[in-house]
Parts: sequence; structure tokens; C-alpha cells
Amino acid sequence: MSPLTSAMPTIDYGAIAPVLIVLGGACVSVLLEALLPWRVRGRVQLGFTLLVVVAGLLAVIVRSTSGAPAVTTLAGALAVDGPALFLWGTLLALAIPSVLLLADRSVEPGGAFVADPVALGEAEEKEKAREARVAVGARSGGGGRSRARTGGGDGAGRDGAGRDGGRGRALRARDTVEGHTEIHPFVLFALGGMLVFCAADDLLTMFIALEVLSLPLYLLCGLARRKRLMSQESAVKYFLLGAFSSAFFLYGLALLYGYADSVKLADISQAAAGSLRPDSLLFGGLALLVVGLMFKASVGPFHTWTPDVYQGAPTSVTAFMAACTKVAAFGAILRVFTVAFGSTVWEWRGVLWAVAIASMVIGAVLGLTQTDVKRMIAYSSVAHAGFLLLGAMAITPAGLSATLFYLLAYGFTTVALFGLVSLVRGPDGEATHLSAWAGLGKRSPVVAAAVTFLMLALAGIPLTSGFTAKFAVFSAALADGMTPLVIVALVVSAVAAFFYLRLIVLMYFSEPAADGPTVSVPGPFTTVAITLGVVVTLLLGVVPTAVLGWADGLSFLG
Amino acid sequence: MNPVPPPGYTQSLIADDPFWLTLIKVLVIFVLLMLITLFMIWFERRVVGRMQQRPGPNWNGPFGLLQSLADGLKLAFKEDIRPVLADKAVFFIAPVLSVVPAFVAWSVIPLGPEVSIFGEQTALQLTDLPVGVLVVLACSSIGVYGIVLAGWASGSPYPLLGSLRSAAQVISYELALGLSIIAVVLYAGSLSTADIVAAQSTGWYVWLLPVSFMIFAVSMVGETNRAPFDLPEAESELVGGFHTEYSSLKFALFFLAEYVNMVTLSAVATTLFLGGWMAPWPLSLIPGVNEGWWPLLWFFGKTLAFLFVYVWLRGTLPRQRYDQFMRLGWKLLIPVSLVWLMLVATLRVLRTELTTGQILVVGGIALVILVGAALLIPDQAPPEEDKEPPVITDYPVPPLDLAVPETPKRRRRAVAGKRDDQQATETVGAGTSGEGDR
Amino acid sequence: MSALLLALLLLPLIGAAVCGVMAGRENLDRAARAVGLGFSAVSLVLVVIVWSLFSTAPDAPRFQGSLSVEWIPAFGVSFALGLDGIALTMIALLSVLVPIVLVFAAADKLPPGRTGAGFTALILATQGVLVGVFAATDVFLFYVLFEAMLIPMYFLIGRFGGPRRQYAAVKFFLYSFLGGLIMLASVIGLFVASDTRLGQGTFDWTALQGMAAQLPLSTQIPLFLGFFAAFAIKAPLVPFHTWLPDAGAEAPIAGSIILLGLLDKVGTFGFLRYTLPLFPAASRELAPLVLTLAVIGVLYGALLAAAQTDLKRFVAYTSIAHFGFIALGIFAFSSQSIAGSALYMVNHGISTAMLFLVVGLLIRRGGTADMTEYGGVGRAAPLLAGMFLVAGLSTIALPGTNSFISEFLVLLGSFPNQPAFTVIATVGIVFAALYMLWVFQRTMTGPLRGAAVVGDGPGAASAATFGTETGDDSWMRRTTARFGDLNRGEIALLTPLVALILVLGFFPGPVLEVLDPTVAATMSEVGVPDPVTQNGVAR
Amino acid sequence: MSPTIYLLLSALLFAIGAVGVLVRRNAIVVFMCIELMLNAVNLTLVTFARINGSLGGQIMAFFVMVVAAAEVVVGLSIIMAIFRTRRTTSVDDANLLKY
Amino acid sequence: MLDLYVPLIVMFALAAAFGLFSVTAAPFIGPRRYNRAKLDAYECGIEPSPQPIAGGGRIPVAYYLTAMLFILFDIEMVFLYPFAVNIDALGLFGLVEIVLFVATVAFAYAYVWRRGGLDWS
Repeated sequence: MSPLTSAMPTIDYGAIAPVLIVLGGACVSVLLEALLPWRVRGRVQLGFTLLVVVAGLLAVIVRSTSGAPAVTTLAGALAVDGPALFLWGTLLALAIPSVLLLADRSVEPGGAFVADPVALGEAEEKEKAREARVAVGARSGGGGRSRARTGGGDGAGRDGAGRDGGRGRALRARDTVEGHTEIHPFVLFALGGMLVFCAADDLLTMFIALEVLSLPLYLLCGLARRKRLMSQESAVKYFLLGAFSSAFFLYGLALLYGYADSVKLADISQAAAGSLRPDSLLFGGLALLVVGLMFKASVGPFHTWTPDVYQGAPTSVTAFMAACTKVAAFGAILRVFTVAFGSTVWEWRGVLWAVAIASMVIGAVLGLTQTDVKRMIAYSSVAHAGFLLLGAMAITPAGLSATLFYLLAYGFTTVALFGLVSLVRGPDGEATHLSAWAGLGKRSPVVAAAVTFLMLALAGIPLTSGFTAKFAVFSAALADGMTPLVIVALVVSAVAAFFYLRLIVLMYFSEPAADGPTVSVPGPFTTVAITLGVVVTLLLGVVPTAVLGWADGLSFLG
Repeated sequence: MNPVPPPGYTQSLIADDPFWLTLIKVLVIFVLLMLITLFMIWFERRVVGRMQQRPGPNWNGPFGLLQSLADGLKLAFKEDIRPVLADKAVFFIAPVLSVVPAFVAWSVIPLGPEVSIFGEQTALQLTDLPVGVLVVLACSSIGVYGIVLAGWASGSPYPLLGSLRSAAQVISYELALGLSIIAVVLYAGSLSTADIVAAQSTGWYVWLLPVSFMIFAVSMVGETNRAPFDLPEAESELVGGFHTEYSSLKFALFFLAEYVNMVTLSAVATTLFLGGWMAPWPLSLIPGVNEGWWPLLWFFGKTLAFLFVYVWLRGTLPRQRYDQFMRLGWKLLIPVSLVWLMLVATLRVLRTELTTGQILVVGGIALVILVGAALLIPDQAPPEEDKEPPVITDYPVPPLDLAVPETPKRRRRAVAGKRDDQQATETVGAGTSGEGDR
Repeated sequence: MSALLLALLLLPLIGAAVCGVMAGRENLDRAARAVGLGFSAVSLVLVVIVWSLFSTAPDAPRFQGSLSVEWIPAFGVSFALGLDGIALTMIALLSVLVPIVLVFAAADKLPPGRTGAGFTALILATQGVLVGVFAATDVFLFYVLFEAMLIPMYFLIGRFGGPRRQYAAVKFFLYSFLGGLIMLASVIGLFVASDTRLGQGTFDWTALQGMAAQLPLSTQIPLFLGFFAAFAIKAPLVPFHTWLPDAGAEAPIAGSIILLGLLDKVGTFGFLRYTLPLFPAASRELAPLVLTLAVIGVLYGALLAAAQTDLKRFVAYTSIAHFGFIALGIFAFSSQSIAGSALYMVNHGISTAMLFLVVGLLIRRGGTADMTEYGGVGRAAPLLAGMFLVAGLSTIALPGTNSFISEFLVLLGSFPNQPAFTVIATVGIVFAALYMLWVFQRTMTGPLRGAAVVGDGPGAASAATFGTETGDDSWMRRTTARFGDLNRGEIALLTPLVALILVLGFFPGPVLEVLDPTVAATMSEVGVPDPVTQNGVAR
Repeated sequence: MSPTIYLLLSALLFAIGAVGVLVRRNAIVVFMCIELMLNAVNLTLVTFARINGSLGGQIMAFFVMVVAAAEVVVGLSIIMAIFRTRRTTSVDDANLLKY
Repeated sequence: MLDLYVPLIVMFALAAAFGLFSVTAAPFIGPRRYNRAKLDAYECGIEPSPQPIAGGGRIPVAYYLTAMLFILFDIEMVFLYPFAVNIDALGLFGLVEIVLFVATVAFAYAYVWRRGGLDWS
């Protein structure tokens, strides 16, 4: 049959060790899911997942401190260069608090995810057995006590009306049953996809990584224990729009393949540099490709999924998604812009100006009208995507390092913020409506202070990481001659500050409602995650030198 | 020994065919298939009859050979009924969809070697594609559409369930089928059916790949919905399965498709594992036996042997329960064929890459690991608490833990002897209550 | 000295942290206030020491007590502090006012749910950050602190303010933040320019000053505008002023003093320290624009002040007028006018603080800031009325009060360069005298009315003037008892300010002495020939 | 027959799919439209492979098929889940998340 | 090369023609005797329940699951075929890759098996 034209690819295992660790860990995690009895599954899976992430992080650190040269490996599918390592480090570092949030069982009894049917069945079985015992006891004379207990169960039932006591108890029992432990392999797969996504040196790898990172996220979105309909709806929306956009990405890939006869980024750049081929293929492909990428990064007019999904998904998933997806997507955007389209930058940048402005303005203006905290943060993320785009468009070393830094800073802030959002709870799960947050500063000063700090970071107030990041990005953009954009960005920052402030106003300057939500005492996992996020936000604002130093002077291969 | 055509030779041969020759071949194969179908129906009834100590059809024509022709004609003159609830267009097109792929699959079956027809050198094969095996697989996949759409379009519960079952069954067994073919391809190094046959000149793959052959043979029966796997048409449960609402010629088409499929898969099995048109061993020593038109005899002989096995199975084995059947496919055939395939691939690569000593070392290590793994397997089923309890959800589904009341003792003793017969009837509602949550 | 400077910066911040920690406990509230006061007192002592160490010799370095630690090398940012004369005077003013404010606020009724400890913490935090703002010699650090000072102030207004505090706080924050962001654009622009010009990006003020002054005008103007926008909002020049009356009126009295007396000085301070030396060409080019705004501010502020019925808004609008004067002096580019402006900054801080304190004491008694609710306060509380008069006269720059010297210097210095603007601004003085005396007349003189009678809450107005009609005087003793004149503590509180007003009115020398070298340096940096030395007119 | 015609065809199919996604209201139909788009891309890839005379496009089509299959699995399970909860697959009925 | 497919098309055409002819001819050849009951869906003599109208009927979940699993394994096969054809050229490297690939799928398979995805009740 067809002779193999190329030799077998060589694999630099040292370079791709983090990816191998995470993806291999994901596979093993699936196996653990299959083999472990459900009682220990959750704990073992969490430990294992953390182990994998930390091991991956260590591998990244070892690699980046070893001074090993940047390489492309796996037949040019992956480029392990400075930015890739930085992004990997960022992703894995962000994954730690995300995983902790996902695994939390203290805020929501049994975790935030749909109950495991297996464990649930067992719990109800037990309940039934107890019921039977009680019934027997009642018949033999202990009726009063059991009746009282049943009554109590009724009162405590979540939506007690029309439900007998036993059912109420069963519901309580099911509330404490652990959620699906499948979230761990999902997260690992998504993470693996992200790692590959931002290091992919050809578009096909990028596309596949895109799907590998997206598919688990779609599923994770639909797994909320409370507000199931909303959660599933968000999953469907995310899925349909995500698949739609990835189809665009793919078509762009196909057109570029037609243009350059290769999907390697460097080849596309070369073809674009000196070719007589029709530019319509090149720019058509670029446009479609960018649509797909922008969607993932929830930029500008391609953001429509963001608020819905952020709101509907379980908050811990939102945290993971908001932080890590953005990092991965912008990693890819940076690479594509720099490596593949760096030579034609003057011909497409104008369009991206419009996109960036649209993103910033949409995020800020629509953010103003929101009444739900999660939606508000979602729109803020759209605005932030616009800021990030500024850095990504610069295609200069400064722009690159600024964007990388921004991603890291934004990621930690967001993770911590969503962790805090998950703490404010009403009778039926999280209370994310703005009005529920009134007077939080009085009721729970520590949580309110942390939220305030993170909000200020998002607004870009000095001494927070948000400011340093914005500063870096804006100076890079300004140095590259994007003065009008920077001005717009600054004005938008001011507008956006308004809705961050509104929340602060609500928390501190309003009186708490009588039947307002309670603030859960976070368990160790959530506490660690939030603390980590807040501390990093502060550190990057006050002493960003180490990270900036690392981000500085990185460059893409090819 | 006979000369073996080099790989790709048959292709070049057929590529030179003039169009009239192609037309002739198409016509011949078409007619042949019709005839074989008629013959098969008769053959089946006769053989089953014999197995059941009765004569079978023996009235129309010599030995009742014309019986199936009479049946066919009768079908044509039956009333054609289309239920009100049916989806018109799909109901109409489904039989065609099921019959066409059955015929098309025959295009790539090599019936014999190079011959001369009206002075034109050609091969006894309609066409030889570089992806011939895939055509066969594709055809069997497309055939499923006919069944599913027929059941769906009927607008009636039994056909719907029947078609679903049928589809589930076909696709389940297609996996095992496809996996077993891969082993053959591994050794033949080609997807062209002619090349595969040629590659077997030194030995049939049935000897080299016995596991694959067995898997293929079992899947073949599942794939064609034949007894003991004829669940889609389980009369006792689903009336007639997907073709309950069909009558007259449309029904005949389904019937035809089923038998053609049977013949097709038998021919494929012959091609892949039994050396196709090559003569069996002692005969193959006779020079000239694999040349000219003789191979047709070997080919159809082998195919007929498979067909006989089909009939034999039907006459011997009781119908399987649906869950047993799916378990067989998913939990036995697929894992076994995967492991087998990896084994074959490993051996094949190692044979070319490593020396014998290295192979022994690697094999020894593998053996040790396997033994170790075997020791780790628990002796008994996992403890009860470890098993997955039934699913409980919010949705209004009937309770899944309905216990079947125990049979009275006296009756049980009486029934014990006929257990097998009973099994087939115990699966009522296998489809309807299968709303698990996973 | 640099150690002292660092201590000046850190001490209030530590105090803020300590008070913040104590804010959670009800029983520690008084202790927290005391601790806060202690910290501010120590700061005051430190400032005195620094002042005495500050060299006024002509050959002294531009910045004294400098220290510089590398902070973010990637951006060329360092943590650099240093004092020049203007910064020193501002810090001194700050250190004087904060203890007074704290003492005053101790007697304030707080909104429900707020603690004095929290209040103290916020005031001290503001103080610390402000010290940093004035002392920073790194543009980045300045910007960071410039934005950071919004946060404690925001909470000060939002948590401890009047009924519309939320609105006022957000408005204040957004205006300042927007201004800050526009400035950020210029800050980044400076950085980028330095990156290209010097080969390495830096934020060091001195390095930037040397570099930026040589930038072409086309580059200087946008950069100038960025800084100018922030400072113009901060030191409200007229079209950017609308946040000030709201914030000033809604903030608690103590907050208003910090806000108008100190925080807003950052704007004029910024003109002096940043816009002029960094962008001399642009400053010269755009001076007419700024002067126009300044003069409009003078007149507009005066007119609107006259139209106010709310005492706090009234003070806020008078401040707008004063800021107009200060800006006029700064952009008139003569050593006299600039020195006048610098001095004016100090004096305005003192007068405004005084005025606000008196107003605060009045409100504490009358329960409302609505001046129509008051009448004849002088009869019930003559001392209070007297203090009001002192403050008011200081505000309108009566000779003998502190403001006179500075206003006079500004007008004198501005006239040779900008006669037209100066003349128009002079009209403002007349207005000022008018509105101040009018207010005094309405509230302090005449028959007792309204809140001054009942002395309890705004609703009292309707029950007002019965006594005057009957001619019966016995009610007056009762009301006086309730309305009350200043007590000993309050008098003690006001005394230092009165003293400062008078002392600086007659002996501005020490302060001018400290300011002079810096003014001279600024003049040379702007590069405009000084009309004072040209004409040989000695000051 | 010039291969360009296949490019046009695939573009047309892609457009049909895209329009379908935007216009149709049933989640499953929308989903199928997306699959149509993916397969249109496959056609493009294969055509370009032929035009360029390289195998890459065909191999990529394989990968796309895999991805499409994985997408089908995930998508169907999500749609099934929501269908079981709400008993409808219309996108219009999914209206809990707005603004 | 494409010529080899021509016979396939001819065969297809013939079979399709035959099929279409048969279904079209059926109503004309056979008799037509109207009877309302004949046009109802077959339901063992009782009135047909309106539930499974074409396309609208509910389909048990297990079938979806089977379909999804089929797709996954089918895709696995898609990769195994090219590997099988080229096994000699790919050598040890190819073998390792494909074993890893199959093992990955096997993990998922083990998961599905353990969680009862392959059970039909």
C-alpha cells in the first residue's frame, strides 16, 4: 500500500512529560473509577488527581529550570518552548485550587455534583431498612417516638409539602451522598487537553486538544446537584455553541491546509510569507480559525455562551473553566498569531481591533445590567478577554510576557472568587442574586473582605495582581502603537469598575436582609483554594518580580 | 502448487475490463444471488425437516425445489398494506435500503482466479478494490439502516422495538466482526479481497488465526439475525420484528436481503479464512485445480458449507435471551478479539524485529506478568456490597427491583427438563424496562 | 532621614492594621480609637523631626531623605521615596490634621453597625497612603498609591457617610478611578517612551524628568493630558468637579476634612510635581486652557457656593473656588505664583479643616446641615459663631489670616504673565467675601430660628420661631442649654487651627523657606523665565 | 470534473449546517447540523488533499471523524439528560438562563 | 483507479432498480380490499396505543448507550485498519503506539463494564 513517506517520529519524553503525566493520570483515573469500590473512590480519586497535577507541575518546573532548549517533538505536533512551559505551569498551578474546589464536600453536603446513583441507591436502601425497623418498633409500642421523628423529618425536608417524613429523610440521606467521582477523570482530561492546546504546533493537534478539553467541560457543566435544569441547560448551550465554534475552527483549518498544504503553524507562516496563492484562502481560514479560538476564550461577540454557562454550571466547575480555559485558549491564540500569522499581522490586525473593542465594551456594558453575581463575573471575563487580546495582538516579546502574566494573575483571582461565591448559600443552594449579597460585610466580614479584594483586583486597582497585569498588557500594547485601543481599554476599565463597586457597596453599605443567605464555613479544601487565590493575587500585585521575570524573555519556537 | 498472482494483479486485470463484461458479470452475480436465495430457502426447509425427522417441502418440482419460487410468486400477489401511522416515504424506501447493500457487497467477493471470457482475460470477480474489505463492512453497516428505518417508519410498537434490537445487535456484532477481520488484514497486509485470497496460498488463515475465525463465525450469525440470535424477529415476543407491518413484495425484499446477507457473509468468511476459491489441501496438490473455472466449485462448496452450518444451528439451538446475547457480544467477543488482535500484532512485529532469543525473553516476561495477573484475580465474584446496587432516580420509572415470584416446587421439578425452551420466553419487556440511568 | 520618612509612611499603615484588627470587638472600640490617636501623634512628632532636619540650603538635593529599593525590575519600577519642600509641607499638614480629625470624630455618632475602630483604621490608612503619594519619587509607585488611596476613602464615605453615601462613594470612586486610568495611559506612555529613548524602561522621576522634557510637543501633549485629567478630577477643576460636592456633603465631617483638605491637594500637588516638570513644553502650550478652567472655577465655585443651602456642600463649593486660585498660580509660571500656590495648598487645608470642624460642631448640635434651619446661632452659642467667623475670614483671605499671604502671592505672581486671568480671578475674591458673609449673616446673626432653637433634628423647623414673636426670653435659656456653646474639649480642638491661621497669617516665613528651593527647581524645570527676577521685583 | 466543485459543495454543506444551527430549534436537529458541518469540512480536507497531492488531508479527515464521534457521544448524553429532566429538546424551551 | 468503482456503481444501480421496482409494483400487482383494521398498527388485536408514533416514540436508554459504545469502538477500528495494513512498515514503534491506543480504549471499556453499561436487564 502507500509507502510511508516520513520516518517514525522521535519523541522527547522529557519535554512532554507533563502532558504524559496528566493524560496518563486521566486514563488511570478512569481505571480507578472502574475498579475501586464506591466508598473509597472519592477520596482516592482526589488524592490521585492532586498527585497527578502536582507531579505534572514538578515536571514543568524541572524542565524549565533545567535550561533544556525549546524543542518540537512528536513529529512537530507539540512545541515545548518557553511560553508553553509557562502556560503549562500556569494551568497546573491553577488546577490545584480548582481540583480542591471541585472536591469540596463541606459547603454542599456530598459535594456540588449530582449524586452517584450507586451510593444513592445504597443510602436509600439503608434508609428503607431503618424505616422498616422503626415501623416494627412502632407496632411494638414505641410509636410516639417514631412519629415524632417522622414529623421532624417532614419539617426538615427540603421542599416538604406533600412529602411524607420518610421521603424527607431519604432526601436528606441523598443530600449527603457523594457526587459523581467521574469529575476527577473529567478534570484531568480537560487539563490534558488544555496542556496540549497551548503547546500544539499544528492546527490539527490544536483542534483535537480543543475537543479533548471541551468535551469533559460540557459534561461537567451539566452535573450540578442543585438547580439541575439550569445546569443541564447550560451544558446543552455550551455544548451546542462549542461544537458550532469548533466546526468553524475546523473549516478554517481545512482552508489553511488548502492554502499551505500543511497545518503546521510554521509552514503556514512560510507559505504566507512568499506565495502567489490566493489570499482568500489564507484570510478566510484565519478568520474562521479565530472565531473558534475566540469562542473558547469568550472574547467579544463570540461570548454568548459565557454568562449562561458560568451561571448554570456548578460553581466549582465555573471556577475551573473560567480560569483554565482562558489560559489555554489565549495560549493557543498567542501561538497561532505569533507563529503562523506573525508575517501577515498588518493585514488582519484591524479586524481584531474591532473584536477587542467589542469584547471590552460588551463585557463592561452588559456587566452593568447583571443581577446575578456569576453572570456579572462572566461579563467581566468577557471584558478581560478584550484586555488580554490587546496583549496577544501586540506580537512582541513584551506583549507575550504581559499576556502570560495576565493569564496567571486573572486565573488565580477568578478561582478564588468563584470559591467565595460558592460559600454564600440560600435555602436552595448558592445564592448568587446580587440582592442576596446585601450586608455581607456585616454578616461575614472575612468573606466580604476577600471578595472585595478580589473585585478590586478584577477592577485593576494597584497593589493587586490585576493592576500589574493590566499595566503590563497596556504598556505592551502602547509600545506596539495601539494607543486608541489602550485608551478604550482604560475607559472600559473605569466602566467595569462600576459593577465591581456595586457589589462592594451592597456588601458593606447595605443592611442585610432578614432572610438573607448564610455564609457556609468552608472546609479545608475550599479554604486552601481561596487562600491560595487571594495570596497569589496579593503577591502578584506587590511583588510580581519573580513571575514577570519568568514570563519575560520567553519566545515561541518557529 | 499453483501460481499466485502478485498483489494488485487482479486489480489491473479488472481495470482493463470492457464495459460489456462488467455488465455481464453484474447480471450473472445478480441472478446467481436470486437463485441461491431461492435455493437456500428450499435447502433450509429441507435440512431442518430432515433434522426434525420429517421430509420438508417435497411437492413442487423435483424434491420440492420449486417450493420457494412458488412462495415468492405468492408473496407478489398479496395485498400491499401500508398502515395509517406509517411514515410514507421511509416506509417505502426501507426495503430497498436493506436489499441494495446486500447485493453490492458481492461486488468485491473473488469467485475465482484469472479466466478468459469471450477472449477477454479477466478475473472471476466483479471488481477488486484496494479497500475491498471495507466495502463489505460498509455494506453490512448500511444494511442496518433498512432495518431501523423499517421499524421506525411502521409507526407501531413491535416493529420499533424489533428494529432497535436488530440495530443494537447488528452493530454490536459488527464490532467483533470488524476486529476479527483486522487480524486477517494484519497478515495479508492488504484490504483487497483478491490479495487476501492470494496471501492464503501458503495456508488458510483459519489455521493461522483460529480465534479470529471463531469470532468471525459467531459474529456472522449475530450480524445476519439468524438463529440462535434471531431476536429481532422473535415471534414469541415481537410478532415479526421490524417487518411486522410489511407485506407482499416489500416483505419479500426483506426476506431476500436476509438470505443474501447470509450468503454474502458466508462468502466473505470463505474468502478471509478458508482461502477463497482455492482448493482444499489434498486436492490443491493436483495441478490445474486452482485454474480456470474449477475454483468456482471450491468457492461455492465452502460457502455452502457455511450455509449448512447456518441451517444446522437453526435446527439445533434454541433462541438466546437478549441479555445473554448482548453479554456474549460485548463481554466476550469484543475483549477476546481485542486481546487476540494485540497478541497477533505483537507476534507479527516481534517476528520481524527481534531474534528468537529476544522473543523468548519477552515472551517469558509476558508470561510471568500474565501469571501474576491471574493470581491477582479474586477467586469468586466480588462481595455483595461491592456490586452496583440498582439505580434510583427522580424520574417516574417503574421499580427495577421487581422480584419474580418463586415458582411452586412441584412445578419447578416438572419444568426443570425444559429449562432451555423457557428461557426464550422470559425476556418479556427486555427493551421496555431497560431505562437504566447509566 | 530616609528611615524617618519610611517610618512616616509605615506608621499610620501599621496603626490602621492594628485598629482594623481591633474593629471586630465591640469592647475594644475606645481602646482602638486611643491607639489610633497615639499612632497619629507619633507621626506628628516624626514630622516635626523631619522638618527640623530638612535642609533649605540652595545647593541641597532636589529630594532629601531619598531611598530606593528595586521593586519590579521588569518594568524598571523601584520603591523610591524622597521629600522636597512641597511634599514636606503637605505631609506636615497631613500629620497635623489627622490627630485633630480623630479627636473630633471620637464624639461623632456613627451609623448603626459601624465601629470607631474601623473608622480610625480607615483614616490612618488614608494618612499612610497619602504620605506615600507625596513622598514617592517613582512615577509607578506614585500611581499605585494614587489609586490605592481611593480605597480607604471610598469606604470612609460609603460606610460612615450621610444618607446618600452609597451614591456619593461610588461617584467619587469612579471619577477618581477613571482619572487614574487615563493617567495610567500616560504613565505607560512615559514608560514606553523611556524604553525607546533611554534603552531601558524606567519610572524614576529624575530620569524621566530629564527624558520627558525633551520629548517632542506632539508626544508631550497627550501624555500631559493624561496626567492632567487625573489631577484635574482630583483637584476639581471645573468641568470635572461634580463629584466633589456630593462626596464632600455625604462624607462624615472627618472624612470631608481629609478629602478636601488633603486628598484633593494631590491634584494640585500633581500639577506641581508631575505635569510641570515632566511636560514643560506641553504645560506652556496648554497653560491658557488650564488657566481658563481655573478662572472659571474661581467664579463658578464662588457663585455656586453662594447658592447652596447645605453647609457641607457650601464648603465644598468654596473649595472649588480655591482650587481655581491654586491652579491659576501654578500655571502662571512665576516663582511667586507657584510659591503662593504651594503655600495656598497648606493654608486651604487649614482653613477648610477649620471651617468643616465648625460646621461639624454646628451640625452636631442642630442635627442638620441645612443652613435654612439655622438662624441666630450667635445668640445661643457665641463662641461657635466666633469660630465660624475666624474660619470664614480665613477662607476669604482676610489680611492677617493665613490665606491672605498665599492668595496675594498668587495674584501678584500671576499678574505679570497673565494679567487678564488674574484680573478676572480677583473678582472671585469679592464674591468670596460676599458669600461667606452672607452665610454668616443668615446662620449666626439675627433672631434665633429653627434648629438653633430646638436643637434637635431637622423636623424642628416647623416648631420654630414661636419665642421671638412673644418676646418672652425665658425660652432662650432652655434652648441655650440644649443647643450649647462650645465646651472645653471643642475649644481645645479648634485652638491649634486658630493658632495656625493666625501664625501663618503673620509669619509665613518658615513655610516659604522650605518651599522656596523646590519652587525654584520647578521653575527651572518648566523653563519659563521668571518674571519676578526679570523685573527685579523682590518679594 | 474539477475538484473545485467539491470545494463549493463542501462550502455549501457547511453553510447549510451553519444556517441550520442558527435556525432550527430542536437540540438534536441543531446537533445534526453541526455534524453536517464537520463532515463538510471532511470533504474539504479530502478535496484539498487531492488538489495538493498530499495525504495529509485524508488523514486529518480520520481525526475529524473521531472527534465527531466523541462529540456525538457527549452531545447525545447531555441532550438525553436534559430531555429526561424536561421532556423536550427544543432549544426555545431552555430559557432559564437569560441576561 | 476510479474505474474499479464503476462495477460497484453498476451493481448498485441494478440492485436499487430491482428494489424500487419491487416496492413500486407491489401495490399494483396485489389485490386491494379495504379494511380499516388492516391499516392500524399491529397490536395483537387491541387498539394500538398512541405512544410510539413514528419518530415520536420513547426509546429505552440502553439502546443509546449501545449506540454510543458502538461509535467509540468503531472509531477504534478505523485506526486499527490502517495500522494493520502498514504493520510491517510501522514496526515496533507502531506496535507500541497501537497497544497504548487500545489500552486507552480498554480503560474506558473496563469502566463501562464495571459500571454496568454493558448489562441488559
